[in-house]
Amino acid sequence: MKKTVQWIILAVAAGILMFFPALFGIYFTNVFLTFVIFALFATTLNLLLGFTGLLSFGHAMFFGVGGYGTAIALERIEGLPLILAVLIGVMAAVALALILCPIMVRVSGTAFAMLHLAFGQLIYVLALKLRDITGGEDGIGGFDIPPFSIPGVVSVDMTDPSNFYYFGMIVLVGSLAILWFFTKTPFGSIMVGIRDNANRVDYMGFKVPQSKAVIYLFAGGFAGVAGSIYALFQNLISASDAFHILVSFVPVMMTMVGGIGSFFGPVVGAGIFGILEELTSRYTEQVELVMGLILILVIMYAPMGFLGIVQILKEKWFGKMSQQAGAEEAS
Amino acid sequence: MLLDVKKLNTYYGESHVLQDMSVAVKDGEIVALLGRNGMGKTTTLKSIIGLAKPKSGTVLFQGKDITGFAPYKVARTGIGYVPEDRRIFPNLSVLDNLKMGIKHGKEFQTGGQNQWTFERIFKHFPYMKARTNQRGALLSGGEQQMLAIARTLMGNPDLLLVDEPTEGLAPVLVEEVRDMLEEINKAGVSILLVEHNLKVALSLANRVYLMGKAHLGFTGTVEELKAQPEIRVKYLEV
Amino acid sequence: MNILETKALYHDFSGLKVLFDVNLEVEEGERHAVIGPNGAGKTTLFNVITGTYRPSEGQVFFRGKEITGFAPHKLVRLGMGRSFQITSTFFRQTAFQNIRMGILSKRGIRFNMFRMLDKMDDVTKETDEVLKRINLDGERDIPASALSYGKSRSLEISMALATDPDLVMLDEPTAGMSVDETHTAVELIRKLTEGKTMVIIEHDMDVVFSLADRITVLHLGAILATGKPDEIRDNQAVKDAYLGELEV
Amino acid sequence: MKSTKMIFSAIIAICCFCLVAVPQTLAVNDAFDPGKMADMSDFDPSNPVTPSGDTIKIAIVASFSGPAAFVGEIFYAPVLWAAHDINKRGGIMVDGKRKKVQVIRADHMSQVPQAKKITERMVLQEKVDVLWGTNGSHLMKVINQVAKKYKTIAQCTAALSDDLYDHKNFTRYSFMTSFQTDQIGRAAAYYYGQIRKKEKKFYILCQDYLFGHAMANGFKKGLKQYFPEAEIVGEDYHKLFLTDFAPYLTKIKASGAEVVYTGDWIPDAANLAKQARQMGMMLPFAHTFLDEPNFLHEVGIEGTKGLIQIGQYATTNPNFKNAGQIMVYRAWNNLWKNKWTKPFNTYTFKHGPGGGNIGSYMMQTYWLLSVIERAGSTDPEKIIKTWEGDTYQLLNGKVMTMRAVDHKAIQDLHAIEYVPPEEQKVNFNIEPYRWYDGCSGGGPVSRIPADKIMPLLDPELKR
Amino acid sequence: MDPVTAMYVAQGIHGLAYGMILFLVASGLTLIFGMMGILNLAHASFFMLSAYISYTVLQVTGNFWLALLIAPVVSAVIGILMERFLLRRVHASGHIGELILTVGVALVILESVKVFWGTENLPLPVPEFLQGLVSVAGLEYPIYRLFIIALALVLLAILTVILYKTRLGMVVRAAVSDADMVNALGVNVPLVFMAVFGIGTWMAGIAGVAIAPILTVFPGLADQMGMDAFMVVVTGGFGSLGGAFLVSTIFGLLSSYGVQFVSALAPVLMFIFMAIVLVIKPMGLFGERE
Repeated sequence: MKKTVQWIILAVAAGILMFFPALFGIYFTNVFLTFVIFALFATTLNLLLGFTGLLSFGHAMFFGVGGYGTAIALERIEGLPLILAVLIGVMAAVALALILCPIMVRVSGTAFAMLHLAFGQLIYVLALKLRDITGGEDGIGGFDIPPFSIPGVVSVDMTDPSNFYYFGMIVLVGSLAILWFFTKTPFGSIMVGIRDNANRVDYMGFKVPQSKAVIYLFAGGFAGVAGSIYALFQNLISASDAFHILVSFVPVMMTMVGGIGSFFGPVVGAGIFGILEELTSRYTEQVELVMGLILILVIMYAPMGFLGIVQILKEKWFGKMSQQAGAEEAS
Repeated sequence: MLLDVKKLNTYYGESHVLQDMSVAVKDGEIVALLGRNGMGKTTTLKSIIGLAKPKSGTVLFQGKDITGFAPYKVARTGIGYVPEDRRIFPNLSVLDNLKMGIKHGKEFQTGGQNQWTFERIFKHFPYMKARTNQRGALLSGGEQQMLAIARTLMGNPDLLLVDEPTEGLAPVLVEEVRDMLEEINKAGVSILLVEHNLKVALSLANRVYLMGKAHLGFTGTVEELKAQPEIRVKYLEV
Repeated sequence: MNILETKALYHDFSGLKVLFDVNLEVEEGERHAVIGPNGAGKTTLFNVITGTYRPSEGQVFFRGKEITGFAPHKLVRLGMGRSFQITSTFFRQTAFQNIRMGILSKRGIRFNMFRMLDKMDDVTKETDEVLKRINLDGERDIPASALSYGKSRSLEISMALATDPDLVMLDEPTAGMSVDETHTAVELIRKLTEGKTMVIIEHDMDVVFSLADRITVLHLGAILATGKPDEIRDNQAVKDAYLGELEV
Repeated sequence: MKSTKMIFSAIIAICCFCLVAVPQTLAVNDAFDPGKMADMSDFDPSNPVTPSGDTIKIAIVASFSGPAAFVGEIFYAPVLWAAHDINKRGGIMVDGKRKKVQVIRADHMSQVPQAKKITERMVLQEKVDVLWGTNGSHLMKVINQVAKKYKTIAQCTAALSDDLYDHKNFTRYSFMTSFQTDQIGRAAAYYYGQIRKKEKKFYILCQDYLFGHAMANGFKKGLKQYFPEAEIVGEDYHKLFLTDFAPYLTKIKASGAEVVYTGDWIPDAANLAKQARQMGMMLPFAHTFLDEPNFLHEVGIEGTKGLIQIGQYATTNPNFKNAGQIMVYRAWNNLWKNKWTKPFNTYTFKHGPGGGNIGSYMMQTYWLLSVIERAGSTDPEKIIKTWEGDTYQLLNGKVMTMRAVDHKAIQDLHAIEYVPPEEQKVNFNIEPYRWYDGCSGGGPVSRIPADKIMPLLDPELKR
Repeated sequence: MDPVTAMYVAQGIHGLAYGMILFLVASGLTLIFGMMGILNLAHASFFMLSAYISYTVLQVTGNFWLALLIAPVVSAVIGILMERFLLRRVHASGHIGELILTVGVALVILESVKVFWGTENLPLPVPEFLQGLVSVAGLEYPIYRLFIIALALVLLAILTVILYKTRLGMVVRAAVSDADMVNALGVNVPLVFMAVFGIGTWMAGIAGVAIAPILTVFPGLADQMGMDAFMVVVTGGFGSLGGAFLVSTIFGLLSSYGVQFVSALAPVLMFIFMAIVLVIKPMGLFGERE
């Protein structure tokens, strides 16, 4: 029974996603794609924050480097296929993670957060400073978006927003699926183990720093995916929307608002942020005031985030039932 | 009854650390709380002083209900707390550490026999006088322990909660700390003592509480405990 | 041949000497207890052997191979397992998940990111078997933090054994247990360590004398005596320094 | 009676001016006609009259929140004025229907993603006809991209980067009616080298980002061309916002510079000059954005004397050349003084159509509306056809031509020297004969002819 | 003094002046973190708020001293209210929660400032009696900047006296290392927290008033200063007042001598310095290991 309902909901959701551009028009399609980009970005942060217990204030680094990687590649290399451009962006983010991880796996807690802040800011000012490569404040924009093509089979024009929607969704949702799968593998359990009790993980025979490094590479790499798609989507990437400190804070806030404890918390958080922004900006120019108030209220009254509230309500409403069910099972 | 703790339940997160814990200390008594590691002895003290928040149960001090009070309020009613591993302030001088113990406000200045002054402290802890300007971090373990006790005494407590005062100390120092506690008690301060060292505990205490996991296992005088070796085996051994 | 050997082990914490010339020898297959009063340095000895600290001086050998300062995971892979005095489980995860970590390690499944853990039926099966063996099958899906004290101690011990080590180091496995619980735990330990070498820190003399083949007494960081239980019981130095404390 | 006379004299004045001032090559297609201006006494930017029904929609894409929120308001008032005026005249005949002009605030919060989002919302949901903007070239690039993608007209009124219309970024849907960085730099150089011929030692101090560097490069290029004997004694680029200029100023002092050329905008420009005066350095600045009245008043008459501004909406002295111009100016200023409330009653909005940036934004908007009127349609293709190569005469007689090939406006610029109030009457030739009381303001004005400072044309741009 | 020497000396004083402003903001930040473990991302908002309030006070009274007195106090009161009614209530939900809360407060303050004062740049004059230059041995230097240095040093002295000579200071120092123990000794620690929060925001407020005549008051004021002060605290080590002072001075000097000698790199120098320090000492120069 329950399974069937689940399948129906899933099928309806998939249907909506499938025909989103036709159903809601280009504008909301773009809004939705933005949401999915940030959902992936926040999820990669939660891989560090929620799953491994590492708070980062510089996650924008990977997002931005992913975006710049793709943008620079497309600007400089003529005839570069789309997939390769995305891959270059991701590789750039992974490379950055590789460079940083020898330092980062040594630390945790405040030091981890602060080192990321420092490097995030350093890269931000460098992006502004190295004008010849990054285009400075203006960033890199207006590069040609190559069509998605498999030679001899198909070539899809990516400048068309609804075509790009499908491409973006496949990559982003695919990435989310990979990350979700990742958390369900044996390695995922090591990750959670490190969060709860890194010392014991060591004593169970797993290499903690190396595992952290792998998680770090994943988090960085997939943030790079989000950044790369973002750059393609906007056809522009600039220092302030790639590396600004707020870009690092946004996924943290999304994760907190959505719920730190579960895989889909950041996705929900990104959704809440998206909806709020969309709604408030139509009625007031004080969007940030509303955002600020909401952050305060969430932390004061729902510190476990939206999914935390859902969990509590669930227990409140269905608690008795499940307890009874549990009792029956036990007897 | 000076201190009367009834059916205290304390949780750390989800783990139920104290289950229906009850302890009482009469005026002038030394009561020892014994038991193995992880039994909730420290938590009992923390729940009394207010550093841990009990979920249920009551703490009565001099007949007044102080359950769930903030630590500083508990301290101001006249309870002093000497924590495990001393927790002296490493960046403060010895003198400042002592000053930290002083409670300000008129009601704490008076109080007859329990009035502790620097002179009196230095009389009891003579070598501290030579080191008043030394930073706390530079003291040895034994000195830190003495300082931690002295610091708490500066607040003129009627009751002293002392957690593992002899842990990690050389035998000579263990003796010294033991004697010190005895002396303090003679000066009119009641003591609730958590102690690993059975010898020290039994030589000091009037009465003994033995803690099993999170609950009380045995209550009685030292003589009663000595008369029941099987209990000793069960709850303590070593 | 000695499975574990320490040679002239010294350790100190910022000047405070905790271990003093410790030469411990553990034979293959024996059950070796380390006893001593609080602060004798027992846990520190464990920590130095199992790689939490690198000793200030001295060497540690495992099956003749020097392992001084090896990281814990390396030792586990060599065949050493360890439990902790203060319960150190993955407290937010279920009993099942806790044990499963050990099974994964035992099977060498470490960096696998290509298969869903829930789909690894053999791992699930083996984990459930272990849970049954340690009487935790009823608490399979309860978070470790919500287990009763006795059960969480069982879990603690079982996690060390789940990696199937040749040498198990148990730090006060029965700490804080009631008599009944202790009894069950001893049986459990006996059952689980069948055919393995075990080093155990223990305060409960009943446990020590019922489990141990040999006993080492540590006092003030140094080895006071090593020998068969009877020898230790009759050793005057041990009596004076340690057991004597009980003579109230 | 009186108004007829005024209109009459205005027409004569305009005719005369056309004959005298406009180069023969530029035949004016249309001009702002003050004679037709409606009664604006009910205009209040705080309480705009929003026309209903089928309208011509103009989105002001600008920052209405975020650190540069005030800039949005500076755009809003003059655009709304133009719209209000046209609406009271009955609107514009397009596609066979008389339509009124609706102005929509589109807040890009100075952020690229938001700019993209809001612009798309304007195009896709509000279905605006024109995207009017904006402060910041990186944001204008976003607007142009959207304009290109959804085939909507965009007007670049306040972003100054030349590369917005180079071969990479050019889109035929976007028109640049503002002046440009390179032009400004060369204009300043031309002024110092060919007109003023006094100071020779220059120090360049600009913001450390693309715009700042572009401003500096334009000036350096101009010096090479028009003032080869000039000497650049120093060149520095500072970070944006909240800069402590003292270290730079100390360097400048030691360099022996006679003029500091800066591309800074507010608040950096104001802080730069202010801190210089605080440090006792009275040397002149050559700039385009140092005209913010609050700052000018704060620094006072002495401190602001000798500033040289390259202005985009000015004319040779005297400033008020015809009655119509005066009428429009008075209409604005009376409202400003008597009717408007915060934030539109501040110094910033004082002189409105009298000159300066607010006047420029207003005139750029009139040009746009004139183009739409003459195109007779809001169809982008028809607007493009009309606008390319179009010439339009502003209220003060200045003529702008839209270069067909790259959509950049060709126009004269003016170098304005700031002088104390009592000397301002050469420029401000009507009551009260001065721009401001508490600070220096426009005095002698020099025209920098359009052909000396033609906008850069990217040779790679092939159309 | 020959002009070149004068220039170098002047650069040194510039660096010091900016460093002192940084220190005034950073000291509160580091104290609050040291004692309460709270990373107050709204700290610079109080700096900005105070600058705005001082603008209004100046408008109304025309008295600079009054502005210097009132504005920081008002900011401090708001800071205290924030501590008492917001931060204290979320203490249980951990440091990340507190952090996000302070972000929320920063946003609210920013937007409120815009509502009350608008978004225009507001100029504040240098008070008349502090205008002009002093001339010593061929070096001309603006009095107001010297005043800033003096003001900061006086505050540093007051802070030092409070910290090392008063009971409050002793309590604060003790609470930095072990707040719970201080509490258990009978000191009303929540009250002390409130006081520290107040003093911290008050100092940031003073910096806001002091810098307003040099920089224009505008809503972006908090961002830049917040980031700089934050970097100071990170580099100096969380909770270390000495570290904050040293690093503020270093940052100030780096920025002025950086402009003098390696102008192109000047804006990046601070970041590079911070990155190097943190790679070597992840907890900052004087930070203690967690």
